[in-house]
Amino acid sequence: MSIFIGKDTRLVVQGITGRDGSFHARQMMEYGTRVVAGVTPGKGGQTFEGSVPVYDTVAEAVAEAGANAAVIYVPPMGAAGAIFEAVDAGITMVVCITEGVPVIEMTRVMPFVRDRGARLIGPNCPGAITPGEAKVGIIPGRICAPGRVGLVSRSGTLTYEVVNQLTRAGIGQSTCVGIGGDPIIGTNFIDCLRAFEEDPATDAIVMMGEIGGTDEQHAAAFVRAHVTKPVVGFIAGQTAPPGRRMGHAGAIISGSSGTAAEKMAAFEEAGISVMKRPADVVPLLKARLT
Amino acid sequence: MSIFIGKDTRLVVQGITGRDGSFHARQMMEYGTRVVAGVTPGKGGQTFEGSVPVYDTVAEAVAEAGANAAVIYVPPMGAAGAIFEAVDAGITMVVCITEGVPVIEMTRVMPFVRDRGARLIGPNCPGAITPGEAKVGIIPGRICAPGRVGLVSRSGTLTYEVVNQLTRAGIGQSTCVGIGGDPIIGTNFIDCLRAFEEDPATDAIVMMGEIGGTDEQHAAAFVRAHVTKPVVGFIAGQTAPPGRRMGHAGAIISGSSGTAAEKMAAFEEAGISVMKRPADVVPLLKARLT
Amino acid sequence: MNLHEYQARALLKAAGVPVPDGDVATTPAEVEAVARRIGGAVVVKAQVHAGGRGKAGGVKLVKTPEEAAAVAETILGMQIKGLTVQKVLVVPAAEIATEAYVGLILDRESQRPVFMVSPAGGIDIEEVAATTPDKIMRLPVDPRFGLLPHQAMALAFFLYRDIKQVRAAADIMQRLYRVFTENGASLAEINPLVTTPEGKVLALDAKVSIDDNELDRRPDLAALRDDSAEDPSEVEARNAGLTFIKLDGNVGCVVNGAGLAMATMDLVKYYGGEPANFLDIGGSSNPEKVVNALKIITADPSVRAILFNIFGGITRTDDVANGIKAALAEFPVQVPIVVRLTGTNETEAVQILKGIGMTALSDMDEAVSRVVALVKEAA
Amino acid sequence: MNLHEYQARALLKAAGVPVPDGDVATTPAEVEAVARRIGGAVVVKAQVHAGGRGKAGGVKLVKTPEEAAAVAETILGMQIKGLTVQKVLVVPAAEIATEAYVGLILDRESQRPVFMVSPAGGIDIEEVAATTPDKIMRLPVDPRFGLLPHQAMALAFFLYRDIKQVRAAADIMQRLYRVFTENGASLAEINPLVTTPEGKVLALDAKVSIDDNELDRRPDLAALRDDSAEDPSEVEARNAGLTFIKLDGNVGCVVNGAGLAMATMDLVKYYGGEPANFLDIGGSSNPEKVVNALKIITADPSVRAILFNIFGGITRTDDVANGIKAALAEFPVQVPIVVRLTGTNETEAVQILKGIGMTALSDMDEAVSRVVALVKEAA
Repeated sequence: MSIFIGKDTRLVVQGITGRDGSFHARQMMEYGTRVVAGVTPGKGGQTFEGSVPVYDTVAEAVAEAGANAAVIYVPPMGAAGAIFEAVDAGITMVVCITEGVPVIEMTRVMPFVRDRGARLIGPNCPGAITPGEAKVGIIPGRICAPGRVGLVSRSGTLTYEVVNQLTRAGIGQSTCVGIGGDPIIGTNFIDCLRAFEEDPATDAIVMMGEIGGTDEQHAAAFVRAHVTKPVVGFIAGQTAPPGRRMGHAGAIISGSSGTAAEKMAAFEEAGISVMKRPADVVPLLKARLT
Repeated sequence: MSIFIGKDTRLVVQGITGRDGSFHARQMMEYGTRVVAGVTPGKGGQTFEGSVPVYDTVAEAVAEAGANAAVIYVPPMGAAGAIFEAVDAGITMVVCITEGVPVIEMTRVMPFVRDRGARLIGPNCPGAITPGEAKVGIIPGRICAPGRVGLVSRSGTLTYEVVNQLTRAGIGQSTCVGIGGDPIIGTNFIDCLRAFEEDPATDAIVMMGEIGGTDEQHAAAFVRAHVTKPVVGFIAGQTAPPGRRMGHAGAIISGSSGTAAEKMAAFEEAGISVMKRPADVVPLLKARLT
Repeated sequence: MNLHEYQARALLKAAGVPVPDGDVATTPAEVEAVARRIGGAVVVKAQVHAGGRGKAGGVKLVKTPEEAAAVAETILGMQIKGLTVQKVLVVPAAEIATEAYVGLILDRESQRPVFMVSPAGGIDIEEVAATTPDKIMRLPVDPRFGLLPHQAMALAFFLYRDIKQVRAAADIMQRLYRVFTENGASLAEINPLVTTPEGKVLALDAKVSIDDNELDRRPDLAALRDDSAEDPSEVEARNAGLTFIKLDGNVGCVVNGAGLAMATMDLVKYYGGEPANFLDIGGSSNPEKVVNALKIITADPSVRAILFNIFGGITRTDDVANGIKAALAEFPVQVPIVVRLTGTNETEAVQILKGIGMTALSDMDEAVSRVVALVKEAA
Repeated sequence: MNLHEYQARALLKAAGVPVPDGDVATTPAEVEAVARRIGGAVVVKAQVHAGGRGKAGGVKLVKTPEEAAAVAETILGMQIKGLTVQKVLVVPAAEIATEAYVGLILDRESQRPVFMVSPAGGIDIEEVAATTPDKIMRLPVDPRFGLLPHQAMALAFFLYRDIKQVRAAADIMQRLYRVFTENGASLAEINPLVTTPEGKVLALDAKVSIDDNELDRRPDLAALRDDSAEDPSEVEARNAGLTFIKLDGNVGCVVNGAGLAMATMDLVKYYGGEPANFLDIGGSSNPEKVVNALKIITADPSVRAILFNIFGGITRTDDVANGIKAALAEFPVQVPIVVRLTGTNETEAVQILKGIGMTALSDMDEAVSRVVALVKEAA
């Protein structure tokens, strides 16, 4: 099942009757994801798209529909609460798509997630897709193809750009994970690298980083120490000015730290093939896979 | 070393320059306890009784004096903070003598103590003594004698009464532990019963309970299931009226629950010899030990 | 420390919990004025620290301000379970669609605040727990994270189906939790939490108990203590730094330590006597405390003899002996006193007592059996 | 969102952190009045979102109210790092015994609020960190327990030896932590935290940044935003729901998604061009947003060509094409536009653009190299 999600994923959609939730629930169902339940407080007892039961609480979705994964499309002010709810209900794989979650809330969410041994992807992320098996989130299914390259990225559309190039070049993906652009996120590069390294369905890894923080530097050190599979990497924001938040809450160069240059240097040192532009992904991967 | 404290105990006294702290620090030192440090913020650098270094923080007492146990004599409003400090500094055995700690504070202290794998005895307790080795707290050393009976109690002077009767009858103690009379305490009967059961230096156990809560009932069930050594028990408050707090914050019959009668019945059922009055301790113990 | 309903209501209201209009009053005229301001039918509720106020006639529904004044006349000054009603709360007579129970207690076992809610409200929750336990939902709150939004919703869904009422109740749970933690409560209860025919959710009656240990750092809460609602001897004892509880017997007890004090009462009973009180003079041994203890105990006309049971640890027994000496010099004690003391400075204590013609025993059983015998002789 | 010093000061003051007297003013007359009220020497400090105000001449010490008015005349309206000074803060000239640094940041790595304190205050903390790292104490706070009393004391002991100052500083740490968590800050800094010759501990200067995500639920904080302190085009973009950052180049960029927007800027540079801006139209694809984006970009006179790079996922590319069409109908665009789009409803989008005589490319590299070539041709 590659990593994190796959055929065994039994998904509950939190906020399934909302504008974004209902749209993407349909998209995920069309892609073949097993959407077993939805949750919207006060709409328990309804049915979504004629087949998916809607519950008032995630606990009911777990007890009655056997959900084992959750995806969150609720508004920013309810998103942290939705993560708490999913984890408290025993869900061990939670994907939070919502953008704009107050970061201070995430400092309280993360210890709870860790204490319970759950995994959170996001917030402010496009989710994950294991092509041909399941998608959880908003990554467009038609640009993906089943294959053996794992992809992890801090961004959304940039991921699509690269996945699209891979697919067009005939390079399929094992799993694509968008970890999100916020300063505090549930799953980071290292978590994904470790999973891809251990995943027998993955042969190589593409890592899409960006300015801000030091997650890529730590990831590079991890690659050097623990990853035997080839890794190709990119850093967005080479031309970003310091001190400005480049859209993503986490994409900001603080003082002289978190620049693209230092991250690319860390990649080089760790033996990661560095893409100068998105289009480099195919030739670099091919070079590393032969 | 019997249980919890003994020759290896290297004690730091929190609040050593206070009225109670200094008095009892001297008493403990006279008894032979290894008091290696004291803590009073702002008095770091001083020396207590000419030999014990005083520090500003427990962290310094651990780093510089090698303290591995702490006893707290600070006023009620600082006591919870003192427990946090001791545990955060890596102390794994903390005894809090202070009476009057707000109970809501204890709900926050306990998860911290547990997360760090530390043991807290108290608050609002007389502490513990392993006769002939060390005393941590305020139990008068001269009424104790080394021996092989373990004693655990929710009260202070009632403990002394019983220990005194044992000693006079020539029955020495392995360790005496006063777990305290508050509703939320760090170490309960079961913790002590388990330790005494595992302690090769203990042959029999005396358990002094009182009205309020269900700790004695759980302890009785534990005795039935896991304790092979003879246990003699007492419950104070047979004549206490319901709904009134009998001195100890925890000694209150709520509705019809927590009465002495139900606790004594639970003891009987578990095969614990029930004392009708403190003076019964000696004959009952003798009967069980032959 | 138990708060009166009107005080608990005020705490909830300040935290944003919807409560009905209403005011506290101490005279029939005030009651009439409040009833007039509210308009329509009102309920006049005795403010005493006792359950079963309704059955005792302390809660009355009336239609007019004049009637309110009339029932206030009977309720004010009434005795309920030995307590005199000094104040009444006047609230509008609410139309009620449903009644639920919401309680929050400091649970000893889980060491957490625990919610207990039930759609079967308005009645004794212990009874519900005993007869229909599935009508109660229990939810422990991890104080590290507080009451999480979905937990508040789960509690509310257990009470209501209408989503507006669910959200209103969840909001009330959050506010109740805040009242609980911010005031160091050991109990906070809304019983009943009602819905009106229009669908509003309201806290109709509230009960809050504050952890006594909290009062030292919260003078605002300590100020809520109503001495007039308690036994005067207990108030006097508290002000003297003593823990004292009046009982029905005739053997006055002065003991150091709560556990030993209970065991002493039990032993009095064991030997056929009846303890007149629980009294713990505490760990420190100020002679003044002993004097005050004797004053309070001798003020009880049912006391026939007094027993001291002191095990000296931190408490110095000579201090206690000096206290007895000082008390006897200050005022005459008409009943016999039996003293048992042992421990710290015992020899000095015995000398002091001998100086005033008293003997001290060192065995607890001997002392208790003697004091019981003295009471029986006196009868 | 960065707060001005005077706003940060007000937050700290409301939380009980001792700050010097003082007031904000916008005219020399107001400055003079504040200085007169304070009495004695005062410091007039420019309120702009830029470091190095002192070096730029934006902070002046004066002895009299008249002098204060005079320096205010020069500071108000002054440009510091491209920002116009609209307000000044007037505070008494404090006598300073020691200067320390106290900062609290939201640390990405530990995912916790982290304190950084140093007895070497008043200067750039990054410099201290680089040159004398042992002069900095770092302390992550577990948000489940908050800043524990002994942690606040440990931080304070790192700064001071005098126990009164230690306790005062520990109290300030607690209050700063509360300001931080209760306002969803990403940074809260007191630099310098000073001691006066009499031994008082005071927050002399403060800096607070609020997490932008917090503003939706906190209108009180959102109201602190000072549009006049920012580039007008960025303010306009924010009001239109766009994320826009002005840069120094000449290739205007309209992109969906922050990562792709950065990668697009980088690719412009890769092909030898210079991006004029970062612009993310976001996930939803309202044609109105596209119109606004074009308005803002074309208002920049240095823009020589405009590049659209749209990867349709949630964003429908036909919406974007319709936006371009609407914009061109509404106002003339004098510079060439290169459009790259692919993904959701691509066929419809291509048809719409064809209808207004435009062609759409599907390859990112092709589009970027073409727009750079167009700019070079125009030069």
